[in-house]
Amino acid sequence: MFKDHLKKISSTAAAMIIFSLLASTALSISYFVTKTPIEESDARAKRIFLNQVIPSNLYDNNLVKDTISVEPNPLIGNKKNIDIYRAKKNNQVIAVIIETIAPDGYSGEIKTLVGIDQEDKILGVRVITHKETPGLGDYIEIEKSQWIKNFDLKSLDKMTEKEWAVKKDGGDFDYVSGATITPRAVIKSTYKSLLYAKENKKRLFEL
Amino acid sequence: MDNRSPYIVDAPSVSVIMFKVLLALIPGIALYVYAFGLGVIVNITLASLTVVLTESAILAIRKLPIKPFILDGSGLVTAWLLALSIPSIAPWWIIVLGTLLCIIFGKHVYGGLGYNLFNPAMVGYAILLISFPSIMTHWQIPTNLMENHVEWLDQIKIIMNSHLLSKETIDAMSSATPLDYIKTQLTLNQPLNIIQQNKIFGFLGGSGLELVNLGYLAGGLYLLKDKIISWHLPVSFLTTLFFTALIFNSFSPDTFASPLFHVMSGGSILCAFFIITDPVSAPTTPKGKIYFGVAIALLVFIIRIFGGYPEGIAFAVLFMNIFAPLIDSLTQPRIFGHK
Amino acid sequence: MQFNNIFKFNGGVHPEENKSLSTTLPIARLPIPKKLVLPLRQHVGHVAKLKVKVGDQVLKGQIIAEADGNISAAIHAPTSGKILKISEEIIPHPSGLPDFCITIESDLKDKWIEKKPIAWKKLDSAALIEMISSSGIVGLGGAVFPSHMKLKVNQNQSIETLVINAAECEPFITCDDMFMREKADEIIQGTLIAQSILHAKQCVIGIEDNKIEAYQALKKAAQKTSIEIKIVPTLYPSGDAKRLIYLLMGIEVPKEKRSVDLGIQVFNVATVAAIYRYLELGEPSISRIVTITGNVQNPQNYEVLFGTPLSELIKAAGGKSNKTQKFIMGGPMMGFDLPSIDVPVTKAMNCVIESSPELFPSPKPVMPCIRCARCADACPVNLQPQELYWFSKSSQLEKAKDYNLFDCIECGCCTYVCPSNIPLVQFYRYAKSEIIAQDKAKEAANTARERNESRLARIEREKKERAERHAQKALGAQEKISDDEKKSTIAAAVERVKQTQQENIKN
Amino acid sequence: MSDIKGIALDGFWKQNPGVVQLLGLCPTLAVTTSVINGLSLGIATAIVMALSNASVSPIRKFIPTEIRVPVFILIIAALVTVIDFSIHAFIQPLYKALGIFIPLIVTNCIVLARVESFAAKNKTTPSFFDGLFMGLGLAMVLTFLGALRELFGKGTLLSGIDLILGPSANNLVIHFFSDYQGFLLAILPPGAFIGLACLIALKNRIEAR
Amino acid sequence: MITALLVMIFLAVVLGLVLGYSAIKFKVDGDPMVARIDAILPQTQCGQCGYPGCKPYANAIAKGEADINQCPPGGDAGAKALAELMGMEFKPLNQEHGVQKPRAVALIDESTCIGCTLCIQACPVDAILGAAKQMHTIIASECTGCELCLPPCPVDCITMEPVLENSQSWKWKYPVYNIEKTSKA
Repeated sequence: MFKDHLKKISSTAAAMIIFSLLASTALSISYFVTKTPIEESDARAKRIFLNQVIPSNLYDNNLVKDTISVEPNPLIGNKKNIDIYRAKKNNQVIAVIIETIAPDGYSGEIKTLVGIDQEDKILGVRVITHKETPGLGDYIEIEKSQWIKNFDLKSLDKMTEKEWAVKKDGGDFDYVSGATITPRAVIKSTYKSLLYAKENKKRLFEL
Repeated sequence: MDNRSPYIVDAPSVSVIMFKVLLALIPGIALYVYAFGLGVIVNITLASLTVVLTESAILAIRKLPIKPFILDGSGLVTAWLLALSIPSIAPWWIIVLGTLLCIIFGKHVYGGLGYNLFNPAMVGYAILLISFPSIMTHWQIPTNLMENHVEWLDQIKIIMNSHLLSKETIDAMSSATPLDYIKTQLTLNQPLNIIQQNKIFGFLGGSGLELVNLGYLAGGLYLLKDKIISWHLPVSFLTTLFFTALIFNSFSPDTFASPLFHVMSGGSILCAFFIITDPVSAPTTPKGKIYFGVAIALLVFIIRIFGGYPEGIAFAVLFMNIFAPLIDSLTQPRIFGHK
Repeated sequence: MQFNNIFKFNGGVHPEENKSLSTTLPIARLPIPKKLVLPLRQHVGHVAKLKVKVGDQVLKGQIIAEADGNISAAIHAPTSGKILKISEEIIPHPSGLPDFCITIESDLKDKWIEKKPIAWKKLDSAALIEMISSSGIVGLGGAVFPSHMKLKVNQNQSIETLVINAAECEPFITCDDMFMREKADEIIQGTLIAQSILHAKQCVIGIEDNKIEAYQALKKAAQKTSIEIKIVPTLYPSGDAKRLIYLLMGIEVPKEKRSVDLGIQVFNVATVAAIYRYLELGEPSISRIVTITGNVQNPQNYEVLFGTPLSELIKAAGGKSNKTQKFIMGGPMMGFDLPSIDVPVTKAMNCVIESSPELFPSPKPVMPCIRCARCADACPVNLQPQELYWFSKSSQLEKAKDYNLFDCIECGCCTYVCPSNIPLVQFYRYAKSEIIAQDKAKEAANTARERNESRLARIEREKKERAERHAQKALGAQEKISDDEKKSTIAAAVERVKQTQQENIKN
Repeated sequence: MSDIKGIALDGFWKQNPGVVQLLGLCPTLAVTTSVINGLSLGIATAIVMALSNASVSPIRKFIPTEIRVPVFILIIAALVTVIDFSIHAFIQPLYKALGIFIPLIVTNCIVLARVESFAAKNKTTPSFFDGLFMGLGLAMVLTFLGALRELFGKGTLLSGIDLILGPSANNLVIHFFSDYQGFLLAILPPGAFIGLACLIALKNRIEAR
Repeated sequence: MITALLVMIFLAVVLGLVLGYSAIKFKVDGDPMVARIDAILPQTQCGQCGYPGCKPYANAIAKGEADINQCPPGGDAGAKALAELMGMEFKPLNQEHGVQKPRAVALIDESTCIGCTLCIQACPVDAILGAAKQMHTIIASECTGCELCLPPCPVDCITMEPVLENSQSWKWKYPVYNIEKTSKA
């Protein structure tokens, strides 16, 4: 009796082992086959995204790989070290891409990428993630509206601090009526990241 | 042979009940017109027309008699409640679409009068709010606060042709509701007493809105007196809302509005007497009604303070509607002769 | 009016009373009809056993059918005459179906059999109950439960309180009211007899506050007794025994228990008077007071012999009126349509209402239930009629049972207040009778299954025995066969039996 | 041949996974915000189903009954991972759009249901076609639901086609209204439930005739 | 890579052992389904379904050998209840096995009966009383109306009497108040 049971139990176990070995083999093969293409396509995707913030014709380095790590700073709202991408042309840093966090969105944090050149001018801003009300606050996405392009080429020296606000508050930025919290948050965080870039110019832009 | 005892009845018909509810809404509507102009009347008219036409069409499709079901008045109650829930300057198609949604998705997909799981008006309202958040948060400011005087004809024009108006014009005559305003200003770390200095606040709730709410209150008391609704729902809802707000307010008066403000602003009064008292989608046992009212009040408070929307009545009511059958089955009263 | 020590139950309704219609004239006596039809089943329990055959001459008060077992009641000839036939006749029942009846052709002499009053004071309760069991007395309030059974008390029970039900809460009905006004003495006497048989320590009469004259008559008659008369507010259905007990004493009779278990027994006023008449005067139960009211010329109460065709009563009240559509037996809350005006007056018939469209308008269109719970507010049993309706309507009978359908007393309060005009009680009646029928069918199926199984077992056993006998015989023929072979033969036989069994199953 | 026809009829209509069996509701509801999303996840699922049915069927007699479910899951999971890798490697934008839902095909009940109820009892060829047609049936529902939601929600069709065919395909996107407000509900999760309910109702309605 | 493989193998061993063990440990004996099906069947024991009684038919249904619509006394309602229990689609009663008839009980014409006991042997519920060469009687309350006693009777003295409704067995009917009807009235 006991022997029968043992036999049955061990046979099921053996079958399981055989099938899992087969599956593992299949997985290993496909893993090795797709490994390089996956890496390439991931890098390509990241580059495409970063190119929205800094046009690709401005730099000649491998943007995805060329980063420096910075510590937490209230101006960019990060809570742990993050990487800042640096765009170089002829071995000169011409612009950086900073990931900033606006903590005061309508329903939580808004993460953006801000591209800033060495003259404290914004090259481009894109939203990475947000939780704003669909249809109300989500016009900060490039897929939904062109609003985010308002930031292009804006800089600290051409505008007073007061102008870094929505029109309703006497500022320079357009907004969708009824939803002012979201643009306010993005404007504020972008403004602060400019301040950050200015303060840390040496570190960010020197090799 | 028709062995149908009892042979005598003494009850107001469904129509009478529903028309009394409509009657009870009139003081609130009158004050609405007084404070905000005729926009709401346009909306009510549009909603009523839509409801009659749509419901007739659906009843015809379903091969049901049209007259008794139109005259039962339940469709009109839904239409009026929806019209009172949306901003009075919303474009005309909002109320028409909303009423359509109420009648189709709130009522007839479940089988029509008496079978709907959810409060039909709130179904329509929630769909509108989710789908058109921008329009649904543009509330008209009371006429006496407007910088340029608005004739009633202008209001109709706005409702009928809102897409022709510039954003500035709309902004000039609309604002967030007091609840919404508090919520957004609080995120900017403003203390409450500064926030409430804005002109849109009145002595109890929102300027103008508090008057309308008093009108609803009068209508609600009439319904209570006439035994159209039972006391359990409004009392449990309002006291829970009041005391929850009181507790939070006493801990931190700078971030939590006063209990009276919570009761007198937003749709609290309308909700207490007209929305949660919809018999079809609410529990039927006395105890169940109390639990229902308490739960909705807590949810409303939670959504108002912590949620993504400034007002939580529609979602709270819809959410609790799901539980109404469960509440009913758990709160069966003790039967005569049972332990 | 002040109500002292009254315990109000939840719910209840107060329909328009319409009682004054039939209280203007005193109780009249209906002349003896030519023909009387007496159904054998006029009570709860077993059908009475026939004691006469066609052609027999009977005297007034003679037993013509006797009680069959304990829960049953005798039937007496209401007047003297000849047994005309014993056949199926239409009876006053909501089904409109016929049942077995004795038809007596009266000789108009109305000759009494020898009346034998009983010296009840000298007899003990057991003997009295035995005697009352042949009195034919049943609950005259409408429940028609054999009265002697209610007077019988088990050893482990003792009756504390005797409640006399004088509430008569249904609109239109005034038979008890008029009876109390005119025969208060008989009622009080009967009450005292019942109290002494039951050895009840106290006795309360509960009467609604709309019967002041009756109250005063009772009060006067009860002056020198310890009987307490309590006035209860007029509210339907306070005449329901369990409701009345609660009103008077604040005691709820638990589910599946009877009031007797709590030491309370309830009798209707007319029932105790009938007991009095039987014991003191020797008159069995052969007549009752019937209210005829509604759309009749002369609404009035009549003393009517059982078996009298309803048409006689209608004639006495002025005949059928123009707009009369139908006749209702009982009150407007719990009554039912009579299948014909030829039905006989029975022990259960307390009231007949001629119905006209003005009196009882035809029902308004039925709308869907909006769950307003007015019915739940009106339910005197605290049920949830809207849920019961939902389950009954969709034939979810188990669910209906779970929601205590069988606690429903079918008083009709829920339907009375329904804004959607839903015939709620009809649905409960349907569900109840469906459940009962299904339970009966289930029981029958179970019996059939058991009988089938025992039959199969028997056949198998017989087969086995036969096989063993065969094996035994084979054994006897070949004595030299070794033990091993014996075993194998038996095994083979058993195997064969098994095989045949299997084949049987396969077939 | 008629056998395969019957299988196809089952997959597309009679036993359609999306509107009859109501299996695989998670992707049905979650990814159908546009035609392209619905169609591509549908096709991915169909491929997994065809392959898993085809690979389980020939070895069905060697799998002990006690462990058949884990073995099926193992096979399905391996196939899904392979597909996940491939999409990630070669159609990166689509991989981003469909996100977690590709690995989640493993948990899609319809895949296991077909393996268990069909492939484990039938020969390889019919099993392959069963998986394929069931998958395509699901893909059909996903596409239809996606179209419905996209049309009502955004007023477009085929938006996001560039994810698959590259940016040049952008002019294939059909815009129905020039100035459409957008009916957000259709795009949001509740819209998926309502849309699916309408599809089921429609199917039952046609069936009832 | 090696770790991944080891994890897979470890999982395979554990799963295989656990499942193999539970297959032995939690083996289900008997079939409670049969009893539940049998409870739905009307217990007429008439054999019209093609099986020698209700229990064998229940067995066959549980095994999937018989269809759910072969019981004429159960009728469509019975088939519906069975379909619900089995999670199958409802099928109307298969007419090949007979049609549903109103309930009836057998009645022996006692003047014709010759006392052959053939009907007694045929009765599945022992509802016929009598002995050889003596008159037989049917216990009406036990008769299921299966009609199995009809064919064996050599003198055709058994008839089926339909059970009629009387005031005791009468049921309240389902109230039908159609809104269309009443609104016109």
